[in-house]
Amino acid sequence: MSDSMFNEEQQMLADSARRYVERGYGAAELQASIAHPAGCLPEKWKEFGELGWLGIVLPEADGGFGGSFSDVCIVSEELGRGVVNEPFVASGIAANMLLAELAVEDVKAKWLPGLIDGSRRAVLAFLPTGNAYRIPCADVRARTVEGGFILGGETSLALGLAGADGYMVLARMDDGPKMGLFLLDAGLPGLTVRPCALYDGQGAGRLRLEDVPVAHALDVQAEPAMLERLARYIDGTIIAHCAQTVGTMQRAFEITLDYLKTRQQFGKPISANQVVQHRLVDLFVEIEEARALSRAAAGIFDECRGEDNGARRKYAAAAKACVAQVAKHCWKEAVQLHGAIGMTQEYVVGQYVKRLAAAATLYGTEEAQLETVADLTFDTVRA
Amino acid sequence: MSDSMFNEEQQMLADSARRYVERGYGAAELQASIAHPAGCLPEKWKEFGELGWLGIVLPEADGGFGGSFSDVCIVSEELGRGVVNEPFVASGIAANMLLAELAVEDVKAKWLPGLIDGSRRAVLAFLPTGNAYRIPCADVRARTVEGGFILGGETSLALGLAGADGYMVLARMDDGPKMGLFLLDAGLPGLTVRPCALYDGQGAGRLRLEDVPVAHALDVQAEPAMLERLARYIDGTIIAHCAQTVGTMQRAFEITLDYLKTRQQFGKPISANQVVQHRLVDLFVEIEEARALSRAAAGIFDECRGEDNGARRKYAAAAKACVAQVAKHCWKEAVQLHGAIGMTQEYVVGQYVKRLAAAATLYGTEEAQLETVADLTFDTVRA
Amino acid sequence: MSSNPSLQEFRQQVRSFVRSKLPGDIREAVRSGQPVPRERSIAWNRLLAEESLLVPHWPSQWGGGGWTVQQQMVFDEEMCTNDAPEQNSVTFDMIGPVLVRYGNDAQRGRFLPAIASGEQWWCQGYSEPNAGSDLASLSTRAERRGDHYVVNGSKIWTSYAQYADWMFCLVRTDASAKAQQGISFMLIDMKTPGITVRPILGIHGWVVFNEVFFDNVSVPFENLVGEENQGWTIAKSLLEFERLKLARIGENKRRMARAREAGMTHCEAGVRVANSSWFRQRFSELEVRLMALEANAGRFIARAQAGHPIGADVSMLKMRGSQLIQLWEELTVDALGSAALSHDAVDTAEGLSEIAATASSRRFLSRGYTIAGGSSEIQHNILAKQVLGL
Amino acid sequence: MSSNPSLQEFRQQVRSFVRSKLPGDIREAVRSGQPVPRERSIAWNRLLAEESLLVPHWPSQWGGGGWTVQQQMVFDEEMCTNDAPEQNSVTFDMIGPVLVRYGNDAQRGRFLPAIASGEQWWCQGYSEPNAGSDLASLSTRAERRGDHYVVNGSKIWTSYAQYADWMFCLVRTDASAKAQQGISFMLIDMKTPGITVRPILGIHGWVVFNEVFFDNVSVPFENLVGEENQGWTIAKSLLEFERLKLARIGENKRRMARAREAGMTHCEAGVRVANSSWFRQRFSELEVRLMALEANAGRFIARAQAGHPIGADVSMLKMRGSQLIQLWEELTVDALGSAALSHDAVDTAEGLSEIAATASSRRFLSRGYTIAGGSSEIQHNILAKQVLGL
Repeated sequence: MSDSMFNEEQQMLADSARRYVERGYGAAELQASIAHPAGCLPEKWKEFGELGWLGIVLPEADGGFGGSFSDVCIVSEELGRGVVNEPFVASGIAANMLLAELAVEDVKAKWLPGLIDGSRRAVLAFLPTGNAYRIPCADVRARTVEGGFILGGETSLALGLAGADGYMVLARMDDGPKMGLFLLDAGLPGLTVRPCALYDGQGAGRLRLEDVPVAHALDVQAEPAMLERLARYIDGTIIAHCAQTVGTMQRAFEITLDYLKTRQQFGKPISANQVVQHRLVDLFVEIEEARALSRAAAGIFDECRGEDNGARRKYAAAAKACVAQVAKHCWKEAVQLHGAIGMTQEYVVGQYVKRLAAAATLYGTEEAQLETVADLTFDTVRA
Repeated sequence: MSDSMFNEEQQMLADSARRYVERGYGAAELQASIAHPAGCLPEKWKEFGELGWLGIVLPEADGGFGGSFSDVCIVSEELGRGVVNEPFVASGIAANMLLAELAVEDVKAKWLPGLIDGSRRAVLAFLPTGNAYRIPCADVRARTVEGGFILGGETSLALGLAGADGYMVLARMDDGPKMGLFLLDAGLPGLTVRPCALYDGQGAGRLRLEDVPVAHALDVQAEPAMLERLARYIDGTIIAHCAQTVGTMQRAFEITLDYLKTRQQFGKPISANQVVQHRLVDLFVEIEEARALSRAAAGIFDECRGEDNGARRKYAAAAKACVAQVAKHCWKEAVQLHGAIGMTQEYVVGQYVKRLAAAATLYGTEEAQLETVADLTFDTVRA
Repeated sequence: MSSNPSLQEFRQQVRSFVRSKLPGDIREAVRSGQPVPRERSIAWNRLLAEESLLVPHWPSQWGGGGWTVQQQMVFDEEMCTNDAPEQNSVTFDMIGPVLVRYGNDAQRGRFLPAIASGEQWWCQGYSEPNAGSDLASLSTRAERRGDHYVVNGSKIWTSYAQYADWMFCLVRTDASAKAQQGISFMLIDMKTPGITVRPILGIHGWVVFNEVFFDNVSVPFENLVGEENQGWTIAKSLLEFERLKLARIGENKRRMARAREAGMTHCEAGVRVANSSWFRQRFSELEVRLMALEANAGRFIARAQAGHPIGADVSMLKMRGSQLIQLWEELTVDALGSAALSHDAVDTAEGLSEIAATASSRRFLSRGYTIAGGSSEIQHNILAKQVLGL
Repeated sequence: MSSNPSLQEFRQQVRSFVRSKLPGDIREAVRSGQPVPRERSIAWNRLLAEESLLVPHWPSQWGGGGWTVQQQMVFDEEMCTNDAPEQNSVTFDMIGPVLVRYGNDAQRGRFLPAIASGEQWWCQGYSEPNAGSDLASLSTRAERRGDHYVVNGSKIWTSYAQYADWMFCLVRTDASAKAQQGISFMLIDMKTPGITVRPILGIHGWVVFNEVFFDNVSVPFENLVGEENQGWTIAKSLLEFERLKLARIGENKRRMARAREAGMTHCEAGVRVANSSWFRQRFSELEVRLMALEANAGRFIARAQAGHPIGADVSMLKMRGSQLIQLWEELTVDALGSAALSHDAVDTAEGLSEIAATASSRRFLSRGYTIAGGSSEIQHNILAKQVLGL
């Protein structure tokens, strides 16, 4: 699909991602990924690495490709189009960025090559599946001891957690009103993962920590400063999630449109009904707007690296509010316009319907995001 | 229109009200009423009295007809159907009931015959045009003096106020945390009316009181008890207003339907478009539901005379929330489906559009009413 | 139930009956929205049958209660709001009344008591892979051979066919007749050789639909209901009382209670959801819609009670009632937020109730209400044509 | 304006220009939503003309600024959000560009400078009593007689005809041709004898529409634009840049500011409306829609900027932009509540601003946006056919 908003390289990236999904990620791969305990096929993740997707947005100095955040969202949109089950958004973007931007050199040297080539996978264990702007940070605690820290507690449910090789964990420090950010190796003693699949097949999980010894913190900050620092990764995850969801709804729309043009009822295609036509137009236009806003949010993310968090957060929250609303509208229309077949597991649209329904909730419902937008609009002094 | 919810007498009442409006209240009468400084033609009001409408719901002992509140709502609905401009709801129902139920015999004897035969008119000056559940009672004060009270202050805008002969005014008492309810004769010294037309042509006004001497109070109570006592008249006004508005939207719907069946576009009636048909169905169904709920609210009003204010208030608030939503939907569809002609003053539907738009706001918007419903549902302890 | 109590007394009687007699495990499953196992449903049906409360809306001679329309509606509502399982409407509201009206004496004597005992389950074979809302194009055919028909073809979207003992279905008996003309209404024993039931897993994770294949299935002539080629007339004749039920007042109230429970028990970021203004606003919007729907259904009940014909405008009850069911389910899902993202939701730190574990499934399941039994779009067309004269 | 600044610098320049030069009375009228008197509009137009900012989107030879598409959009937006009056689009966006493209040299020389000076106002004569959205059925006719046409018939819904010096209109010049075939595009001096303008009062209390009657109105041949009977082609050719403008980004932002002001300054029962959750929720919903609309318009602007054809999908901008205008006006009315029930609202105890006095009128006026210039229903049809291939 040619799109005048893309430059030539972006168009190539989009085309190659679409080709990959169309050729390499069909119903069989999707079912295998859903059946996998982690909701992620390691061989697919390696392919993502080989295609360069896991390092797009990382600096070349770190072994990345120095691309923009908008670039990585292009891949995200195409993976969404194919309802790819692997946690590209939850695990392949912000976690890698965080590590590249906040870790010291030897930690980067230890982790980044594997994260970029897809042989290892890290995840933001502190990012809840609910409203991403409300990080529940009281449930993990860190105690300072000689030679490092001891962590204990349990994280809330996080997407992509099961099967990850490294977990970014946020903990309240026992020795003062501070928070620590830690990168835990999956092999550490005292770590237990409680895996859990979302209803659309995506893998998630909780991390249980019992006296887990960690030598270094990635960062220790007062709570407001820590949340300010993490805002970039939270917003980035939300924006990439929006891009992915736009891809999913675009394809759900196309499947529905094709079905209605083909399927005959009362002697004519269902799409001959004016009511159906106008509903399809409404949905089409909403998807176009949701895509435009999601891409604008990615553009804002690129523009304000580090500064002007207000604009970035407002665009992220607005994009998610918009995408949540349209995703709901889209899956409901896909079901209603298909009829009973739209509710079956065996017909292709079913997986799209489930993914869109879950996507509307993930990282915060429309209502939650609108509250964030309103806060930023009306309480500018506070923000 | 035959309706199985009516008994025979109610059907006769509805038929006669409809005949009156169709024969006696056309465009000329409407324009004259709007042009009248009070928004009310005295000769029309007298006719309402002659038809018995102003005493329907009053006890026979008081010279009324001992009818039900549902009966008076039937008349209200028919007057709404004809966009009758006279303040039947604001002035012809609850004010008369309040007087019959709360006044002492000699006050009743002085006022009721004229109120019932239509030679005089009283109004609830304390009832604001905004959210009726929030009576602003701090703006009029009463001072106890020898032989009565002295009142001062200004009321908020009240429908039907200009041109009334008696005003029910609520005042905060200077000598303690109490409120007084007073019936003021329009002739009292110190009273000034500031008339004001609503944008749909209905008459309203504010009352300015400068040292107005009043001999008696209708009632003096602690604030909660007073508001509890007045609740019946507030709810009644809201329910009758809903009935009236249902009549207005029913007729606006019929005018629109007829227009669309007749008007040709692209070689066929506009109503041949499936999209138009489904929109008309949606509106039709919503109006049917709004009518059913408004009548149910009138029925609840009749059932719980004096007790169980919770159920009555919930139905009143729910009916107004529903009617406000449907009234908005109705006028917007009337305009959009008519096209430009629907926005003109000269075409019949214009007056309906304005009345419905104002009706949605009057006595509390949908949002305000929904808050009341939610309060009653979730804070039952408080209610 | 006493023979002629006031409606209010009647309601109290039904209420105390269901509250005292409904087994606790069934009540809890229904309250929290879990599917009720077939054998537990049948156990409850047997209990109702013993008290003559399973088919109270049937004529007295076939086990009905001789109740007024209002009493029947009250009974249904109280059963729902007190968490009795939903009755299989295909069995009790469709084939039962159809046989009462169109069956011959032998058919009535054979099937009605079996249904009224609560032991026999039915499924409905109308839709086909190429005939959904548009039944006129169905192609499953029945050919006379000796003393029986031979049926070939397939049906799809057959709800709960996997549990059914019998199917009533539409088959083409005259291939030369046009559209609805050559269709017959037939009863088929699901144990007949040649029938294969293929379950279709729904996106909610439950098997509701099935595809049913007929491969030279033999059906005796005596299983034909009404005349041959008049099946269309029978299929159209959903009886009036059943159409009133489609407002689903009780089912909506049950869902309102569940949404309320979700809001009252679930917290987001330390705040009880029922205290969030978005939840209160949406809840009260839906509550107002339910009050309006109930008041509107009341008009139709009064018509039926007065013995008047119900009229085509009754379609609006199905249209609005089914949509409202969906809105409650969505509100519940949104109230639960991320807690409803997994079917394993019970196993969480927040210690959420069973409601969360199946909220998303129920929400998906509810989409069928505006598709089955004449989609909302079809209801719109009916109202446009038959009521507004468009 | 500097010749080639960055877009951000350009925006700053426009902003400081309008903020320093726009007369205070006009700014206050526009900010609070009052109509701007004709002579004040013209005064502002003259001022813009002096600075070569009245028709910046026209080709340079006719007074345009030689700006990029993006600059033109930024200019429009800044004018709007800084409370400059809306330009008469019929004059500046329609007849101007039409004459540039289809007019002959004489017509361009005669009219374009007059328009660009800000002195000449036009109105559009398309709709007729029996031809609204369906222009093909129009019946006003022009017959050749000597060296001129004689026009008879009438036009309706002619916006601001009471102020217009000229009308461009569609007339039937070949009665025998079918539908759109026999229609011509003609310029008519509103002072020609035989023209009667009847104002039509709107429910908003303002005269926007008029009916215009032609009784043997003489129009010289030289006032025909393009070929005879080719008027349809011209009428359809709203130029591409003008279609981008129909997203009405600036106008939406102005209304957002007004809704915000209403919420921030008005109190209900002692609570500032902007603190009510219902207002915050609706406001943020609309703000998100506006952000999405602006981002979406950006895609089309980029297309135009890159010199690509805009495409039929641009209809979505008109559809969504006009609807959003209405939603802001409704939110403002709801925020003001009973304070907006009367046009005399200023004279109240609450001491409300001018915004309240005309809020209901502006809300009614805004309904025209989804009717005029191709109703939302027509836009849906266009998108269905030309974009989705339905």
